[in-house]
Amino acid sequence: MGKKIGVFVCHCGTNISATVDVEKVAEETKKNNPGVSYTTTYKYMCSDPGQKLLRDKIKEEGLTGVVIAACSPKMHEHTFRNAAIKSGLNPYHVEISNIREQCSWVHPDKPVGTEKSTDLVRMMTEKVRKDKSLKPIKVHVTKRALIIGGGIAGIQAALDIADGGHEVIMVEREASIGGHMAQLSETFPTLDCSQCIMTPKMVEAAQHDNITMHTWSEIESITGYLGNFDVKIRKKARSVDLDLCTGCSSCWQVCPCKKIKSEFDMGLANRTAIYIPFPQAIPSKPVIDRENCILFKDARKKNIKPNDSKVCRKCIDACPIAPVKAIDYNQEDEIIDVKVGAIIVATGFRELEDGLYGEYGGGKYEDVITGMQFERLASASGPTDGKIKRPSDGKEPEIVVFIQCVGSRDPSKGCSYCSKTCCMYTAKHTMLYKHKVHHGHAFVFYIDIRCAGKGYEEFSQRAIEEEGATYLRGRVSRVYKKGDKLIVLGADTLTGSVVEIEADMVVLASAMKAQDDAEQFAQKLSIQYDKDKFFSEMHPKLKPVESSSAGIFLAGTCQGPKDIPETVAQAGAAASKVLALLSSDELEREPVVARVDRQLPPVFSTCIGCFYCQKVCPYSAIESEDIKARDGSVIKTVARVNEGLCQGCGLCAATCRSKSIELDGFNDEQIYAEINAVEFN
Amino acid sequence: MENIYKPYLMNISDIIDEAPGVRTFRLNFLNEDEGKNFQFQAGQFALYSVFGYGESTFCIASSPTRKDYIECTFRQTGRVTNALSELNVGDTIGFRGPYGNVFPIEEWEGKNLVFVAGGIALPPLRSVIWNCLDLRDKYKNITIVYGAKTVEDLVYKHELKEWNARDDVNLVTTVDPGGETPDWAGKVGFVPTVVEETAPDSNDTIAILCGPPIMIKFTLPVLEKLGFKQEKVYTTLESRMKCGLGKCGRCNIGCTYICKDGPVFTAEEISKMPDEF
Amino acid sequence: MAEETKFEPKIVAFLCNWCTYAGADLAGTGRNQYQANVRVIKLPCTGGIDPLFLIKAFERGADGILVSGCHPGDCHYNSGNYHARRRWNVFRPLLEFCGINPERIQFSWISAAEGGKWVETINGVVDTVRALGPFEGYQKINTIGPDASSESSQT
Amino acid sequence: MEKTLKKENFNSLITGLKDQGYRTIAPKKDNNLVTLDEVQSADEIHLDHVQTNNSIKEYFLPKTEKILSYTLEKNKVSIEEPEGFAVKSVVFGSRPCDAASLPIMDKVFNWDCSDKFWVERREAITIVTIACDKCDNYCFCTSVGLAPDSKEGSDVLLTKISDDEYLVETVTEKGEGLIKGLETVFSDPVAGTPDRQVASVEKKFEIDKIKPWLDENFAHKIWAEFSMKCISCGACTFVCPTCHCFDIVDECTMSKGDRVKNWDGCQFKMFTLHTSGHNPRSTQDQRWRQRIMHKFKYYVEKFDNILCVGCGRCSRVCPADMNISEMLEIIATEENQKE
Amino acid sequence: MIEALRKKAEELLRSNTVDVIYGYGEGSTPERTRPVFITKPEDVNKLIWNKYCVYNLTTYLKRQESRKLGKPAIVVKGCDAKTIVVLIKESQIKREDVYILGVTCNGVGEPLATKCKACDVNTPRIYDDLIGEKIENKEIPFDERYAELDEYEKLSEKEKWDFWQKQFAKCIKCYACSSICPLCFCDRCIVDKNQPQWIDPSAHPRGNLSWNVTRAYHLAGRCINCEECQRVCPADIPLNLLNKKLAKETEKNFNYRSGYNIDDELAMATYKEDDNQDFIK
Repeated sequence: MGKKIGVFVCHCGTNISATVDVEKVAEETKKNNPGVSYTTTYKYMCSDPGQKLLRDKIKEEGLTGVVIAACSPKMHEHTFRNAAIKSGLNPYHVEISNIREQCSWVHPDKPVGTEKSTDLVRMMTEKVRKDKSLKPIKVHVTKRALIIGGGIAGIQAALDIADGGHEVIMVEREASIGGHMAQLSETFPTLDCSQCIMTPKMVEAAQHDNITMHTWSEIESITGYLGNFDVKIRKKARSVDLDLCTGCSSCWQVCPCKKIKSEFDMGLANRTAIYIPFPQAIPSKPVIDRENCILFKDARKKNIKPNDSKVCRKCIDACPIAPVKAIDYNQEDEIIDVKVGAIIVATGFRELEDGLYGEYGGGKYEDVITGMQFERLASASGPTDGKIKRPSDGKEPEIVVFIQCVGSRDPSKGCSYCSKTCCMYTAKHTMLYKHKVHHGHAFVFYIDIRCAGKGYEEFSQRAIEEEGATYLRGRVSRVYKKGDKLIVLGADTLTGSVVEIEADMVVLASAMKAQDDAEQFAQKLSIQYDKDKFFSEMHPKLKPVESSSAGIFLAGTCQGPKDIPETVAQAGAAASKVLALLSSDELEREPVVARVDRQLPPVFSTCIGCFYCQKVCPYSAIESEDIKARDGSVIKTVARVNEGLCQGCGLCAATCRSKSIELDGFNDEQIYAEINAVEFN
Repeated sequence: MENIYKPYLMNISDIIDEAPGVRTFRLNFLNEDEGKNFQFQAGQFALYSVFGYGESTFCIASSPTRKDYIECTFRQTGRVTNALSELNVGDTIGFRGPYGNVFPIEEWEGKNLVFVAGGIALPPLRSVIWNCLDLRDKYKNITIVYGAKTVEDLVYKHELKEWNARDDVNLVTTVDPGGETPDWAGKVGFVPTVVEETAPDSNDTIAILCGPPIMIKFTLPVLEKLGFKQEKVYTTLESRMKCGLGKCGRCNIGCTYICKDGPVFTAEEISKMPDEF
Repeated sequence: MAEETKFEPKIVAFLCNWCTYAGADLAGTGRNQYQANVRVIKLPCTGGIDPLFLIKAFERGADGILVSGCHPGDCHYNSGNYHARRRWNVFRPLLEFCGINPERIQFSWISAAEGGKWVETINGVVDTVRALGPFEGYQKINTIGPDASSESSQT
Repeated sequence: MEKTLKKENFNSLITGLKDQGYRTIAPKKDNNLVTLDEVQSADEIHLDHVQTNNSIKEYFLPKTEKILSYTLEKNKVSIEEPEGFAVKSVVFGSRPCDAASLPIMDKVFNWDCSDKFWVERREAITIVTIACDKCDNYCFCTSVGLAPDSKEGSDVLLTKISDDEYLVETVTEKGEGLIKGLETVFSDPVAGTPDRQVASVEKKFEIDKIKPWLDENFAHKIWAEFSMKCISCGACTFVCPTCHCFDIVDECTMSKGDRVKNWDGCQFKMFTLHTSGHNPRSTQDQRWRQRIMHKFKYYVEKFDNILCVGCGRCSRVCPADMNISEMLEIIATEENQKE
Repeated sequence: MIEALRKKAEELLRSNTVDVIYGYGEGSTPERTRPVFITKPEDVNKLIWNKYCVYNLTTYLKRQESRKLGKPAIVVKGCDAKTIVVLIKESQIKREDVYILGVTCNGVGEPLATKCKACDVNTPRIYDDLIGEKIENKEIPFDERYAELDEYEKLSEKEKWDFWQKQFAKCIKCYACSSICPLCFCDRCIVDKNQPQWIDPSAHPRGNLSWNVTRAYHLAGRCINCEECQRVCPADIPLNLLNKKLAKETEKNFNYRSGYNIDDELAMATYKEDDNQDFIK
């Protein structure tokens, strides 16, 4: 049969009917609109009886299309489409005419509202005439997750998913997992030892049957879509065979290059060229720093294979593994392919480079250090075994000035945001300092003290009141060296006086920044990032752990500054999303996807293959397809939409000059019908 | 002066879904006088229009012996047929016709008839089949060979049943291999093969053939093999048409205008046309 | 008589689903009144708006058109509004070159939170177009004379 | 009836026609082109040209014309017939070749049933032709049985006899009526044999040779060879005074619409494309062959006329310099060689 | 130059480097040339080169009939060569599938074509072989290149509308403009799409406006200013003005010139975050 459209005009109590004559709208619609065979009004369409009315009438009247004139589609489109399904009508034959938010509530004049409502309903009945049945797109799910980043966020998420019974692939670009949390001394507000809580988790992750770990590895590329991502992982040449190596330490003990700044210790200590980043590293197996190793330098200079260099072979000679040594100088990067169904991005942050603050002597004076450096100084496993010594001469500093908001909240340094953790960690630093240097004095320059967290305010107050840190409200204008002292010039805005402190050490509470390569990385994943290059969540309130790409989730500081509990919570949330996703064999997706024209031979497709659509597609959802003759020769190359990747924006359709690609649910005929029904003439 | 492009207005009085995308309309003249004066013969076609979408050409599928209405069967393929399929009983369409020549059924009197149709090409023959069946006494044996891709694609399923039940019609239905259902009682195979198996003696027999080009191409040699002379084989051609009146200039094959000189041709006539179908 | 001459502009608005449409909803939720001259067509993204849509809206009698979507950087689809902006950067001058007042096609970025901006914008468009008067050029070509060819249209 | 017309009287002629309710269409200069267009006064008329850009066809078969209008209400269609399309007019100063196209096309538009839009315009329009006093390389009327001063299709024929005077010969009663109604404008013919200034158009081929060759050579490599440079635009068919193919389309809003007849052309790929995707003339050689065959074989067989008046417009406008007379010359030569 | 061209053409055909030469041949009058398709070495004398070689022969790269002749060598002027860049960028041909016989050119047409008046590609920017003495390509300032538009841009809104309405009224919808355009290569043009019919097919003012605006818009960021549309228009509509206007806007707003650099991203398939948005409220 032809189209039979039912129109249901909702009173919404009096929300609509007070300013729109709903009876008249129904009447006019029935009288004038082609294809409309049934109209009615109802007090509350969204109520159970309202939905029942819809379901009953679809059946009784044999409706092939439905328009609900009611509130915004954002409210109840889903409700009514589901009701239609129950009556056997394809839900994509149901359209909503928004006569509440965009009519009755904004136009108090009843004749005006009635006229506009009638128009809005007509536009929708015309669209419904062109609606096509759409089937939800079923996507197969690969039950395996990828976690990018092996810090606390990644480890937490990995453990949660692995415990949930699914395989996890973890990729960490450093030689060990652990991330920033492994570097911390104690954690606020409890002052428990960071490594003491972190290391067991690292071990657990390493030993978990469901977790495969790739350290010293990076993501080469990610293609595919929700449920079916194809991931290429670059395993960077470690020069050490992880299977053979026992981590016996023989090699790094003999390494002659001993003056390389340790990244883990924030440059406060040195390491060798073959090294493990820190004693508790996982895997506890070394890597050769090819930049600094003299053998590799020599090989590069002579343009020979590393193994052919004879400059220094101390580590390989020292390696007790036989007959094949665990060290392989000629090892090359390896690309491995994995298929996963979901991805959690937990790539963390980096600390703002201190050099940015020349006026504070950052990067210039050894004794002006960053928060992370202080963490290493205060750490029992750090370069000073937890003793607070200043880097320049190892003296115990008696006056330490902590400067907060270094970078943070300072648009001129590129960080207009608050790094959220610094107030707390500075308070912690003052305490740690006072615990270790009892006679020392801590000054803190701050703008505001932000301690919004359970036990945070109390913790901060303790630093001031019990531990005697002097908090000065104001900015530091300059730090300069005078003898072996650092003169800190600042303002105390509360007293309105200029403050000059002769300090032994200055600690900058440097901002948390997005990783340097965050932008390129986001593009690799087709996820959005914000102005500060932190990855964007899908919705700031309601979808805080989803990225803008389906199947990719965010955890931890890659999404924005966070402290540990928040990071762990978000990691858990992301993991639970992934677990939900991996719980079914197939996923159903909204079928609002683009479609490239296909026809019978000899036309095949009106697409001419200029691939503008491919170039504008934000999701790389357009592929090229060769249409071949029986003999295998290519007749034409045309575009094809990968339904799994397509998110239904319609960019391709608007870009296509011949309109050979259209968006289901918003196809050309539907849009044309709507415009046509505006009917001003 | 009369406007030759002005259509009759017709009311859709019934709609039958025949097969996926294929639908039959029963049409009645809105103006009863026009209806009374209207006459056509089997084989003729018309232009059906949905106002706002344009005109589309297809045959009249009902028999001239049934005078109260006109029926047409169409498949949804283009702008107009898609618009037609949105219509309901009670809606109005335009109808321009009848146009073209006719099947010479008087000449066929006293002869055996074999109708061969494939897929959506049964409608063009339905008119003439019913016409002959309604004048059943005038013809000898009547055989109908009808094939489609799948069982679902067969059109006029009720009438096929009716013809099958009649003992004065020999109906052979077939579907392409793979198109059969478990309870399919007809044949499985392509039309040309089935024709070869089931066609009656060519002696004193007229063959009327309609189907997609590929079917025609392979059936004609079969008929020839069976001894059918070219002038005893009739078919009806279709083409893109706009006016139906021999003016718009696109339906010609050589100097033959399908809309005026056709659509009914014998295989002999077709063999003389240039190869530009 | 004065009644008859009062001109009420007809405005078609093409809105993206995620930002401006939601912004217009918000204006409703806040009961912020505005002029009723607008008919909204919702699309997933401004990036999905083909200039043909605008031409068709004029052909169907619109006196003015508003195209509105997410602010730069806010696009639900990452870059849809950026591509849209490129398009309008060339399409708008083209229409202007052909003698169509660019004020008849307006563009805005209105977020889901900017109900107020929606009201302002739509009132602004209506007022501007009201001041411009009916789109006579298009009205003329929308009505085809008895002889549809150029013979009659030229005069 | 014979008269003369002084150039200086053109103005009184146009005014006279206007007074009698005629619309006058005449060659008019528009930028680079001379087109047949409506004129209000004789000043606008431009006669120093070989050929107008557009053909006279446009006034009988407009590039687009309403054949129906309708209003749509739910379940109700009301048809209105177009009126006022046949405007009483004079085409002044068209070329004999253009005029000759009209009786040729009368045949197709009256074949079996009459197209009132053509017929009523034919009745309403009087053709006053001016014989060509010059020609160009593209002109080949003499090769298709016409001449620069042919009278076919004209109601009145004007021939230049001096720089400022034309000989006026009425061809039809309609023409005679027109002249009689405006007697004051015309003078009596000069005594003796007037000096008819008529262009001499070179005869390029024997038209008799064309059809016999076409009858035999439906499949010939020349179709592909000659049409290789063709870009399938419809310019040749649209400027041609005898190409009459058209399309019928509906254009409508929700509440009202028109059914419109538009020029269409056999050179377009879409022209014969079936909705199934099948296209009987899918390649350019087939379409080019169709054009030549239609003009010089099919139309002859059907209506006993060739469908070409040798105006040369198609060759002038062809973006790829396809020259129809060149093609016909080749055909005629081939046919000759056969003999 | 002609001799060099013929010699090279002969060589290419004899060595089977290419199957066909798309070149210029003598036309029906001395002031015209016409496209020729040379497939045999002995026919190379049909090739000519003179100031009447206005055509952009790259349009034959889109036509199935000429494509069937095999791999072409194509005679291109500097302006025409830009087309090939776009065709490659838009996946219509591969660089290796066409042999480019670039000719240096000091302008074509009599009188000189408008496109030649601010020419900065006397020597093609892309070619396999260069015929003729290399001419140093000039840098021409932005304003000079678009000077032609000035008098039209100056017009008032109403004058513009009236001017274009008058021009479009002449349109007969023969589509010669898009048929000749080497970059209008769609299998099915948007005007031929009838579900829905975005552009009225009739040649009335409404249909003509939509068509001409859409045609121009579809060439935005693509048109290489060969002016073929304008040359072939039987109604003499100054179509290239529209194209040129769009080229100007594309260059002004996106700093993009079509056909100049094969590595540039196609202007209408990319964006910059800081694209102009002065007109957006």
